[in-house]
Amino acid sequence: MELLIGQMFAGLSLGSVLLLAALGLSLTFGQMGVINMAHGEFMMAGAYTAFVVQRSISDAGVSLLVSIPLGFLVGGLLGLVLEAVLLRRMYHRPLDTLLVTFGVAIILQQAARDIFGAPSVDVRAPAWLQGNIELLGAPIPLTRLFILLLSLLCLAGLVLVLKATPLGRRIRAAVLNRDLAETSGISTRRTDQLTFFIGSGLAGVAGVAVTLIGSTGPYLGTNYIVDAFLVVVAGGVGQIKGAVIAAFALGVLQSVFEFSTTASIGKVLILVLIVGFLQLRPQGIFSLKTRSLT
Amino acid sequence: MTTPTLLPDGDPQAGGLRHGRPKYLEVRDLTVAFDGFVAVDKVNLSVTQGDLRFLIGPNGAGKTTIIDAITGLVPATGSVNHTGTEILGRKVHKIARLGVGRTFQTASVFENLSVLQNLDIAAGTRRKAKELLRRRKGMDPAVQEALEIIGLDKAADKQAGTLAHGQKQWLEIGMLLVQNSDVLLLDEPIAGMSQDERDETGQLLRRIAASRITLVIEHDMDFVREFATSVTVLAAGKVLSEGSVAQVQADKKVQDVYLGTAGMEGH
Amino acid sequence: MSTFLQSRWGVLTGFAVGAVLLLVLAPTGLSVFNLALLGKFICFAIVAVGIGLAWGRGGMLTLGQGVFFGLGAYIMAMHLKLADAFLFGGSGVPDFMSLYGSGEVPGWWEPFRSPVVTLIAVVLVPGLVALVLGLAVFKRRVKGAYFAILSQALAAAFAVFLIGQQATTGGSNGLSGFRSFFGFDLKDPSNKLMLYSIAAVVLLLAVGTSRQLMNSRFGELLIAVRDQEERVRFLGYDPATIKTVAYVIAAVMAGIAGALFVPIVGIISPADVGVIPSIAFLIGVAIGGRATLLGPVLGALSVAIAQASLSSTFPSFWVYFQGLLFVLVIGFMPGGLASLPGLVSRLRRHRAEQHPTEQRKTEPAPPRPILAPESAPPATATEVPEEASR
Amino acid sequence: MRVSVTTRALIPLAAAAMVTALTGCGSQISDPASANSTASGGSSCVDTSGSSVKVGFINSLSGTMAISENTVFDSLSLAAEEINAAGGVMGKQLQVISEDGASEPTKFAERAGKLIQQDCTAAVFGGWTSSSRKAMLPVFEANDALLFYPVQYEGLEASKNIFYTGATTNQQIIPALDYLAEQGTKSIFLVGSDYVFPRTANKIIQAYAAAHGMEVLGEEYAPLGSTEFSTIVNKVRDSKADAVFNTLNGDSNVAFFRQYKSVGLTAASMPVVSVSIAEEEVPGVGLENVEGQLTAWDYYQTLDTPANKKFVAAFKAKFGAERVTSDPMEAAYTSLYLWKAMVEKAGSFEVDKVQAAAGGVSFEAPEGTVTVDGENNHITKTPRIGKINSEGLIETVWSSPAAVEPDPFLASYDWAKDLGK
Repeated sequence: MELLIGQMFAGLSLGSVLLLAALGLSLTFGQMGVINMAHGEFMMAGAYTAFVVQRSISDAGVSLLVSIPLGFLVGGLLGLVLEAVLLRRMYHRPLDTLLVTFGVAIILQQAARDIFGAPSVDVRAPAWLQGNIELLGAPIPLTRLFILLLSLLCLAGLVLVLKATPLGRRIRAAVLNRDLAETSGISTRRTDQLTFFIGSGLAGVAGVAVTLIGSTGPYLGTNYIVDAFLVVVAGGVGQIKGAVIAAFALGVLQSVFEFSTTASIGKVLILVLIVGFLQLRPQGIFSLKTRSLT
Repeated sequence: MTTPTLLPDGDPQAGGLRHGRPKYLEVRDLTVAFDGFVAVDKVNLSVTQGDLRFLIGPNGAGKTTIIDAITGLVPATGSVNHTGTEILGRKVHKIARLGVGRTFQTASVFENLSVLQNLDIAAGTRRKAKELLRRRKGMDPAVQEALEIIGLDKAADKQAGTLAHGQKQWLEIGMLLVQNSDVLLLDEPIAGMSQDERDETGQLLRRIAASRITLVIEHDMDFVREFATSVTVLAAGKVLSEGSVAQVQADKKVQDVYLGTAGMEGH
Repeated sequence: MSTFLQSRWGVLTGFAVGAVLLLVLAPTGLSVFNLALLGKFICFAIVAVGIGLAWGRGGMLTLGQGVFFGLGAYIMAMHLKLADAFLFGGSGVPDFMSLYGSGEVPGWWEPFRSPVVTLIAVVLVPGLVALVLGLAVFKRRVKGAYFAILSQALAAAFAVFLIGQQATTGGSNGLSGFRSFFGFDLKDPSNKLMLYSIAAVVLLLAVGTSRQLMNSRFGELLIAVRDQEERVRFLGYDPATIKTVAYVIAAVMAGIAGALFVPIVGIISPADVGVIPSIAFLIGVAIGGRATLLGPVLGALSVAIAQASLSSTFPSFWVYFQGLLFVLVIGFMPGGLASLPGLVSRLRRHRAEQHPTEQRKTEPAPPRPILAPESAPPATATEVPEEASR
Repeated sequence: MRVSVTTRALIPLAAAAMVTALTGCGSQISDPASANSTASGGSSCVDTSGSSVKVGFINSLSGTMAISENTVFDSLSLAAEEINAAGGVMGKQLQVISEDGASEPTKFAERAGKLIQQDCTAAVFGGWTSSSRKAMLPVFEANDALLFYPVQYEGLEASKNIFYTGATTNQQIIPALDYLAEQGTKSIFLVGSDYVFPRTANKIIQAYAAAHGMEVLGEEYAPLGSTEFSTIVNKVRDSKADAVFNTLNGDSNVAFFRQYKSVGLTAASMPVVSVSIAEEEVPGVGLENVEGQLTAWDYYQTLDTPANKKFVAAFKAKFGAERVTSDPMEAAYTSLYLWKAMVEKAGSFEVDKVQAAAGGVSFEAPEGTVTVDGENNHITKTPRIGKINSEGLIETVWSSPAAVEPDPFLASYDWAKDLGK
């Protein structure tokens, strides 16, 4: 029983990490069609932001709370630069964005190595996140709980922005029909920039969050990027709700597989399962219905 | 310019061929719904070989959707019967192989290939694997003929992407011809053409239609009046009226839809 | 010049020059070590030829070529391990199995004792896997980014799987320590020369095959599918079949390259087949010119040579350089170096005309809807890759 | 059927190549006995005529393993500098040629080949992962060259072309188990990264446990580089084992210890013995996460020997006071000195003479005196259990009374008879 609850929470927790990593992607990939392989490196930048902040603010709790918005800003600004310099001219070549951003990713990794050194650095968790609460005998780690809440918060924020602000309406209009949006006077330029800023910023937040559970090093992003893309693809492009369901489903499934087999086999099973799932539903869990063929 | 294989002599006429056993396309209760929105609502439509049918109607009437449904692009319910064969529910390429060809509003040619290559591909559906793996040698007679018919024989080696807009439309029609389709579904074939090009296209349509089942979507009422042998008017996904140009024009319902006769009279 | 290069005699001359370079000059001019190195690069170039076909001509961004490369390589490596165990061990059980495994050869290894089965399987297994995968994926119209990400996930899964099977695949160690190749002593320099020559001939054959396919009707059809997949469907073709054929050919080339890689390099490990090596296969193709015949080969060879000579001296610099290559070539010169002459002449023409024409480059596989909604504007004029016209 | 010009051109080409291949091919292996005699295929090109001699360092300077291997490269450089300052080897200055293994086994094999055949180095030092060693082994055997491998590993290997200066299993894993047994540990849980070393180590641990009445409550592997340990940590916690034996590698340790701690497991409640966490990894894992946990090595920076004091001081002087020294670094440093001693004993740089002279060569290493075992090319080492202290350094809490003879195949352990079959 104890183990079962622990495992269920492990699944949810893994799902929340995947969701955090994938949320930004569902904007930049889902809504804009850009396959940003450097998304993981934006996470890494967020994680190093947390590290740098902690060096100047020694109180781990305060520095964590400062790091979250700052990580968003760092990730977002990196995204803005990437969009302005490279991706802007590539919206009609989405496949090529994958390779270009892969190049950006390895440059950023090497840059992180040269700036912060190759060994991973330590970002301390605040005292109030150390330890766990007991739920029916199962320990629920506070850091995990924090990440779960943070991911839900980011999700809520994103949904709010998309549904209730003029920016959100512009983004949705641009997704449904770019040309039409343009002819209706929506500045797709500004919209693209803002979308990319928010999407990349979310990667930064995710990076800050994962410092609580994993290591902070130059290759942090590579651990998440493939999984994050699979979440977006399985969820259905352009579908935030699909990404949410996919993230938690994958998290729980992986925990189940990992528990009943081994971590390696579990990983292989998950990957094969997603490939199989996309055979059944090539459009993901939810599909965007438009009249045009894509 | 007339040659026996692709364009037999004759003119299209309302109701199609009156002799032999003409081929036909019969659409029954065709319904297409997107997410609850019914774009095409129980449409019945029947075109016989030798008829040059125009499909007209205001924007959003469901004209293109009907063609999409017939060619298998969007799922639909009802029935589409091509001379005894039910084609609804088959895959797009299977429908095409049953002799149903179409063109697109925005001319969709292979811009990175030459005019000749475009036609050669269209003519090659039935080629064997061995033929496919070999280099194209000489010119298929049908392709040669189509080049002359669409007036692009001088431009055979030009990149299709560099053609003028009208020429691309013709190339698409040429592709339909060599594809050996007996059902031609043309979506606004004269959009963006000059008056001279329109006339030429119209003449071409007449000659093509004489021996085929032809359905043309068109907005230009002058063009419809000049070349249609019969017309179906569509509004809000339903068939509003059907008949000759004169009959349709006289229809009160049609006039209402087009905000009085002014719209029908053209510009 | 360019007309000569495209004429039949030009092509023949080109092949002859290539053959002389690879089969005569390289073996006489290079040391044993450098020749083996070149042999390894040639294996990468063979993979690149396949990618050029699938990606450059077919628009399928395959991020999973490592899987097929790995299949061919592991099949060959299994055979070599079994043969060595028989020749040297007597027991017929490869060394690592008795060290880390049960000491028994698993059943699925057994077929590869036979040299004939191995040679057939090297071609057939990657081909069949690609066939099943291709049909499954392309019939369901999974394409573009989805296909790319899926193939990447497969490469990741394949590597994780191999690592997990310590007892039967050598795990992260991979398979290494081969001593003989179909009875020939691998230490003997003249046998090394033989392996190199086989690889070089296979490369020439691969280029020849690719050329034949590109120039055939199939090649034209492949471009049509790349640019306007839906349109091809309306002509009565099933694009899935066409794409699958190109995908299978690319997979078979990768498999053969993998099989040659094993005796030449002496090791195959999961690090050679995962996500990163799969992407690395692409960079040379992109640099040389993905849609051209020789671009992928020359690109792959030059990137490999550059890496071998630069990466040890300046490890950090090399990573930046590689990243920049991706960014600059794909971001600003999608046609690769092969498009340079065209770009220059266009620029010159552009200056001469003195009025800017709006040019938008399209990627080989524009995902733009061909059937735009009724209000869609007319398609923009596209720029044409050089090689596509003949 | 018409065949295209291309194809027609290729047929004679292919034919010509086949002829070349068939006539040009060398010895065929028909008789296994004669095959072994051809072993000395590579004739050495080492040039010792000048005032210097070339040695090769091969480490991953890029890629994921660079984190660890850079430290080995540094201590190798230090040793070379010291040896040169003291007059070189047999009066010849060492000229170091360094190659990047890029964390890929294939790259290691290729670069090792370059160091031997192209650069004609007298000996090569480096390698870290088992896969890099396995990849290089055939290269060194085929060319009959020497590799000095400085990292603890899974044993079951003894090539005459490799000198192993790190611990084999009976100098690290078995002593750690002995220590646990001594402390009254009745049950353990095994956690490792999914690759050769942990899997082989765990096989040995299983056999040891079976023979010594210790219960193994679980054996879990995480993919290399994995940072998701919720499930494994849950299983560990649920098992209520007395101790955890940790063979995780690299960054996985960070994630493991953080998540271990977050479910309320501590060094006091369930100690973890790690065999891959050395001094330089502690800051990355986070001292607060591993303080008080155990490690099993043969060397710690805190060792109180004169040779170590000198080594640590020299290292800090060269690379900075904030740098630490660790077991693999010490083993690498030692390896260069051992080679020097072998060469001087042999009076020659030639591989077969060095090999013949190797047995019994000893060196006053920072970890204590080490002696080369001429049988298996390993060295004697002194196993030590350490505890991570509040400064992030490791203090010895237990040490073997005497140096332990290397036994890579565990031939002297009865319970290990069925291993490696």
